[in-house]
Amino acid sequence: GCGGGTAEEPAPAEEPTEEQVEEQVEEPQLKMAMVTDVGGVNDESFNESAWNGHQKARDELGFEVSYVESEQDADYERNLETLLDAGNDLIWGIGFMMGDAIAEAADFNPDQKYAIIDSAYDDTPDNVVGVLFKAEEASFLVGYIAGKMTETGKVGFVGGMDFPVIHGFHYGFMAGVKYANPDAEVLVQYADSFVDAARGKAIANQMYQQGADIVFHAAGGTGDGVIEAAREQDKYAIGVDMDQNHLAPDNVITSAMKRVDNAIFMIAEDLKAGNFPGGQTVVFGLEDGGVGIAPTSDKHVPAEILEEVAEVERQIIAGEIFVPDNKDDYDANY
Amino acid sequence: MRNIDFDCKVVEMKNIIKKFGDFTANENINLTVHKGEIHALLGENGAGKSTLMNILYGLYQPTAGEIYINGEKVNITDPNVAIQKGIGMVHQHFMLVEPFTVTENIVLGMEPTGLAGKMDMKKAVQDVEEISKKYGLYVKPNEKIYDISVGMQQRVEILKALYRGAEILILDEPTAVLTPQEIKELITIMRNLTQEGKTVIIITHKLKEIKEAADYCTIIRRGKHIDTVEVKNTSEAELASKMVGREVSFKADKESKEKGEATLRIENLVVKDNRAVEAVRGLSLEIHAGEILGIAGVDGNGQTELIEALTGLRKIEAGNVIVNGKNVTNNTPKEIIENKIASIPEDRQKRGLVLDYTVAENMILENYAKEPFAKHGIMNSTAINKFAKELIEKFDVRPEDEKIKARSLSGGNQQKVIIAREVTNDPDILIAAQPTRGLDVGAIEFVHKSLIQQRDKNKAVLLVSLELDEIMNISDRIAVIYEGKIVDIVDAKDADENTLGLMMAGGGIQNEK
Amino acid sequence: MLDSLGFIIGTTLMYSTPLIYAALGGVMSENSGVVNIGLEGMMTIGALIGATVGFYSGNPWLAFLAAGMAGGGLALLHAVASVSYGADQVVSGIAINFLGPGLALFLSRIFFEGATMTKAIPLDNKMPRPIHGLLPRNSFLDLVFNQYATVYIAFLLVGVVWFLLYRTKLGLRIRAVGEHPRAADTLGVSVYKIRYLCVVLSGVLAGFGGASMSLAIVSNFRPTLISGHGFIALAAMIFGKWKPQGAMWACLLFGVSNGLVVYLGRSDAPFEISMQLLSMLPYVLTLIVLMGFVGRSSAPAANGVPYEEGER
Amino acid sequence: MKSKAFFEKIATYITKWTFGFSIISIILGFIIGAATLALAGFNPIEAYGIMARGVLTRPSYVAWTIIGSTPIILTALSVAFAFKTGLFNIGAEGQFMIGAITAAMVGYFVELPAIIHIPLVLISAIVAAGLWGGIAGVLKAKFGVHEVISTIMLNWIALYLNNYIVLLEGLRRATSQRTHEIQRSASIVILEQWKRSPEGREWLRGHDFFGDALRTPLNWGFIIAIIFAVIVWYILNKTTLGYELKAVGYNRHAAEYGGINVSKSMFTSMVIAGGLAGAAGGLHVMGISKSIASLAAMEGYGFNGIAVALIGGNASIGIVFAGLLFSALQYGGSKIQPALGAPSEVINIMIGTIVFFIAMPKLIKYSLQNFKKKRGAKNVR
Ligand SMILES: Nc1ncnc2c1ncn2[C@@H]1O[C@H](COP(=O)(O)OP(=O)(O)OP(=O)(O)O)[C@@H](O)[C@H]1O
Ligand SMILES: Nc1ncnc2c1ncn2[C@@H]1O[C@H](COP(=O)(O)OP(=O)(O)OP(=O)(O)O)[C@@H](O)[C@H]1O
Ligand SMILES: [Mg+2]
Ligand SMILES: [Mg+2]
Repeated sequence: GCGGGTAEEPAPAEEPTEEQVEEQVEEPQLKMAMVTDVGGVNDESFNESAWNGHQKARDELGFEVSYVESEQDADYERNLETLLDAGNDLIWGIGFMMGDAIAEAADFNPDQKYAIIDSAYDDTPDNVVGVLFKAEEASFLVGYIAGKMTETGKVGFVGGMDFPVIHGFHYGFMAGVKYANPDAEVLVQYADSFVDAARGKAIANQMYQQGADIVFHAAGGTGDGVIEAAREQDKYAIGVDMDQNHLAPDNVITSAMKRVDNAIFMIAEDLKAGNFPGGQTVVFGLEDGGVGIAPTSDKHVPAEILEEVAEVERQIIAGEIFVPDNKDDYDANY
Repeated sequence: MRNIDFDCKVVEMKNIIKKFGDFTANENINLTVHKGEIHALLGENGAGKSTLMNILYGLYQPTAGEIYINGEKVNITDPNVAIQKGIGMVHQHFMLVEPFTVTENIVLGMEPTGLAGKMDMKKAVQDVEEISKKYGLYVKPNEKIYDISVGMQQRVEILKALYRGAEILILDEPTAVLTPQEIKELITIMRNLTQEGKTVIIITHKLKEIKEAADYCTIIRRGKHIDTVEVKNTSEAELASKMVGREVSFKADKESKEKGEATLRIENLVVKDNRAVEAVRGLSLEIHAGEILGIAGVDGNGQTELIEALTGLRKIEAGNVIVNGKNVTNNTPKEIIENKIASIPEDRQKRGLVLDYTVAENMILENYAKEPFAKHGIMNSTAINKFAKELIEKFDVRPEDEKIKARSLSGGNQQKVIIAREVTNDPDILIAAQPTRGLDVGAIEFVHKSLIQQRDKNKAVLLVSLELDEIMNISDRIAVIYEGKIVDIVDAKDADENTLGLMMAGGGIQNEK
Repeated sequence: MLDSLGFIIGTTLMYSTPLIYAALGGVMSENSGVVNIGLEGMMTIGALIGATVGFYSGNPWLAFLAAGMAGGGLALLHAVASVSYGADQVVSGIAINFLGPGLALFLSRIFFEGATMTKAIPLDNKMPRPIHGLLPRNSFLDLVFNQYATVYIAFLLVGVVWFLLYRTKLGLRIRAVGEHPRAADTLGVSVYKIRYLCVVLSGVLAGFGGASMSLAIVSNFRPTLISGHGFIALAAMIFGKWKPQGAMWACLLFGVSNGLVVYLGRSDAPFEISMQLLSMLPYVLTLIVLMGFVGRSSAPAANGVPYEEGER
Repeated sequence: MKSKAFFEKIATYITKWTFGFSIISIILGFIIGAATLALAGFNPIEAYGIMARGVLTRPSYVAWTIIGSTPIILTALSVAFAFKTGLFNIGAEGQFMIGAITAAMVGYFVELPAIIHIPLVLISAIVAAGLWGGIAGVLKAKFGVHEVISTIMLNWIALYLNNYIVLLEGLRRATSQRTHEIQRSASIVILEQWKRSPEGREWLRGHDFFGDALRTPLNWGFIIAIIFAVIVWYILNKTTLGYELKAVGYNRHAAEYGGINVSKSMFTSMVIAGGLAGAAGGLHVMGISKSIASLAAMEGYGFNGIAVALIGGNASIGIVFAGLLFSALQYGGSKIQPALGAPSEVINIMIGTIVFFIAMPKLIKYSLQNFKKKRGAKNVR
């Protein structure tokens, strides 16, 4: 069909065979599985990162892992149930969109452990862990880098859709830029789409044309266009969620990474150690490596700036720098 | 004088059999045609004439049988072969691409081309002008088909064949849509062609033409070869009975009758055609109860637009239509029907029937919402089927099955369904447009009877037809339409074909062009 | 100011190009009397194959052609169904729209270790930009004319298709087949051959359209890359009254309104307007134009009607 | 020789039977799907086994399949209804969204006893989407705008409208891009309160069948969809309205001549089609999602509806079964991922193949005729 009709992508062919192999060698192992949101597992973003976390848990903790992908909003509940029937010890919901579904499932299956990425509850059920990321902290760091590295004094931010989760990236970035370079200007535009690469490209082109020389995107597939524009214009871009340097090695100077993989791995460790943080909302930030900048940053970012970044990071962790994740906080502080 | 070369058999078809599924359209038909002869094929609708000719032209493959062209056995697998063999065909239903120009239609498939497959239009036009001059077939090379008269369209069809160097020309019911003058022209053209040494096979239902034009005539009935006769020593009556297998009466018998007061008054009506050109230009007319008023005219003089305007299908720009003293100008079709005007549309398949509806469903097309067929918007199939059964019975529609789709009915039977429906509406005014087009004598007899019955029931009947014979046969008064105006009205008694034909062609009146 | 204009024009061209290819595809197929709503599927497979061949061969032209062939291959299915087997052309088109993306993802996994997103093609192996670097960066002329070859080819093809349809004998036959197949048949023009040719060509063009996304606008394929373009192109073709030049104008209208969306949505825009509402502009505009200025569009007479040689 | 006669019987029987072609096409679809799976190195038997078990072996599985079929049955009815009246409604997608938006708003803002609230929400969804569909009808009737264009455009407009409305303050849930959940009084989930209550849970724990079935958001939507299917069948075949609409669909010229108002019919037809798709959206919100979220791309309910309509032969019963099949394929397909890691786009390939063969009954007829005697075969030309 048209549009998202086909955004469905299951496991690589070789996956199961490996699993079966392990099944034979390993003695009774823990089972962990995840339900992706409609982005699908190869979304170059948090779904993929989450799956990496699972694989890490498989390789290092001997977990048995699998996943189901969702094609439509309506698939979440039944996919969670598919994994429930598969007898998993821990089931992950990847993405805030699954908030309701997880709550529902947890309510009906008190003995089943669940965890959800990017979502918190007012009072979290005992069998659920909410996992949040301080995306704004990573965004602040890349913003700092942008503020330092811009030669034109203008940088840009391209958002996917104009809503809270993206606002974290948006205002964290702006704050970082301002912190590094108070009179730098930040051009902001939302594409109102996570799939329209052409629009991402057009917006980025416009920003570069207006004099920006570094553009940060938090816009999924639309971001492909942003990075493409950077390549063509031979300007800089900043990736999001994962290290996107490979998309344009000469142009993506860094990425604001959301280490969903780390988070999942850590929770898996807790689970294995028998202290599953049920009923809590765990917030990952710079402190615990839940967010951060891409390892490839040193390819383009001068060492001295990276040292400053390290210092800024320390200050943020120490609470000496306040990082806003919404308009009001930003306006109040910057 | 005719110059037939009897030693040279240009066409020989031997024991041709053609089956469509289990239905046999041609059954052991033999046909022999000599060089320079005009050979007529006569038969009722569905007798198998077109099928036989389509086989000769390579459109159908015979189930069995042999074909010889100029004595040589041939296997005509497709029209290309036929064309190579010098066979050309003008089809019963014109095969013209409407939005194309005359020239484009003629050269299609044999286009003169320059480099890179680019068409050489200039040359094409020259060629067309050349042959049209050569055979005296006048056409306007650069006009689009939908802009030219049916007569010219026919000439285009013939030119298509001649352009491909046809030696044998097949004409399938060419005269159905022509005026007497155009028919005369056509006959002269056929003569000229035979003078040129070409051979003509003509399919027709019209015995008069056969007498006039043909040398030989082969009669086919229900797919079987009945006889081949030399025309000059046979009578029309004989041909007719051979064709139908029984005696047929030609003159529709109706006793004269006093006409009542005007039921339908048309006051200087103005109507535009699809291309927003005025087609009906201030036409006025009165039709009285108990008369059949025939409108004679060449196709494309505003008949279609006139009828569509009267039935509410086309906007009336100016003028009035008054029915029983009530002004129904620009009323909706529904309102018109409610004002007791019924009509037999000229295109039975486009307007008259929903081919994918059953016969029963078609029988109630105008009354589907009325009791007893429907109540509070719920349809009552028993009532509908009962009604349909009666009409099928009464109007002898075949097959006698109200549940089959109208599509699978034959042309004539489709027409019967329409007539049954319209007449049963018990209208004050019945408009019949080309009611017998494409029907055979039997069916025609029936239609004419029904029209006359209405008249005798003191209804007003407006008959529009291109068939002058038909008009003269059953009308009480005849109005001649030319370029959207009535040029004259005469009593059928003292009407004569030639003067009418002349008026239809715009003669007789000075102020024109 | 001039730069803004340049930007809008440039964006218009970028947006319109893939649509123009696909719309031309529609024009070819439907002028021969075969409805083609499978453009979306054909674009998708084209985009995938383009990105794949481009990545592995490093030769954009090879990739572009491969994409065309992929689209044509899928179109061949449509042709078999709708020409040889008198299929309902809408239905078979819908089927193509399931098969195209399905196959695309399926193949992607085979070519890229189970990933449905292909690897990025290096800038030098993308479609060339003929006059890149000749003009001062981001000058008006640069913004307008410094486009990928695919853009120029698209407009070139508009001319080619126009010439083919209205100036060559093949074109005359194609249109005849679309208007009155029986007439063409009786003159020995093979309706089947013509329709097969046109449908496959339409697939090739749609494939090009997909490739113009994955080889020029971006440099990789993802499942969401083609999301609705085929349907927009279909609309553009109808909008353009089944004529190549008409379809082109429709695509440009669509492109320019997208350019405006981006231009008006920029942060220093004179007025503040919700991006969601702004995003409706292209579609609303299209409807308004259709209502106001275009009116009834008429398809080729025999469009969508299966034809059987030798039946009456 | 005997088998030949036998095949002949089967062949003629199938070619006569309305859904015969659909059945064969479905079988062919499974065969091609199997081939694709095998190509990708998976054991098709195993995969189909998992799908079958994953759909049939537990009450909750069946329930999920039924739940999944509800919206596509309705969008399919929408498409089919328009088809019957000569219009091609690509717009079910957008009409679905409008229905969902309306339901989410009326379901959240209005507070009423369920007995009134539920019908109110459903009806407003139907009306809103009906009008949305009606736009295409008007554009066609009054301006001659091809409904294929207008409905495509309207789909996109609906998508952005959805994203706009979701984010409106007051409707949006804080720190999220979903609307607030609709009031419980607007929910059509079966025994929703009860099964959450302690005694409900207690009872359900005791009764495996219901316990399992009611774990799913099993709701009245399916029943309502069936009712709509019957209504559609009734309208089209038993009422003067249906007579008018079909007449226009088959031959608008004859309809016009018969005194039917063609423009009005087109409008009515699109309104009804829109309403059906709107019901799908409304029931979806009332029964499953409870809220709407901003969408990155179209979800495909309308487009799947087209496929279902075609597989179901545009007939009400056909559509109900096709909808169930479609849903089963999707649900079962989602299970071969975790189990085998088999690529689930095989499902799309299967669906595509099924529709593809349905498009050409002739092919099937011909191949069947090869069973018949030579003569039979010859006559087909
Ligand atoms: N393609 C076809 N398939 C099935 N039956 C056919 C086909 N073509 C013709 N027939 C049937 O074969 C018979 C002969 O048809 P044909 O057109 O030759 O009649 P005809 O003599 O030309 O009649 P008319 O005077 O109406 O043209 C008719 O009953 C017709 O219905
Ligand atoms: N293409 C076709 N396929 C199958 N059957 C056909 C076809 N065309 C005509 N027939 C059948 O052949 C019979 C005769 O059809 P045709 O149109 O030739 O009528 P006809 O013989 O001219 O009778 P009439 O004089 O009433 O027009 C009809 O019963 C019709 O159903
Ligand atoms: Mg006939
Ligand atoms: Mg005939």
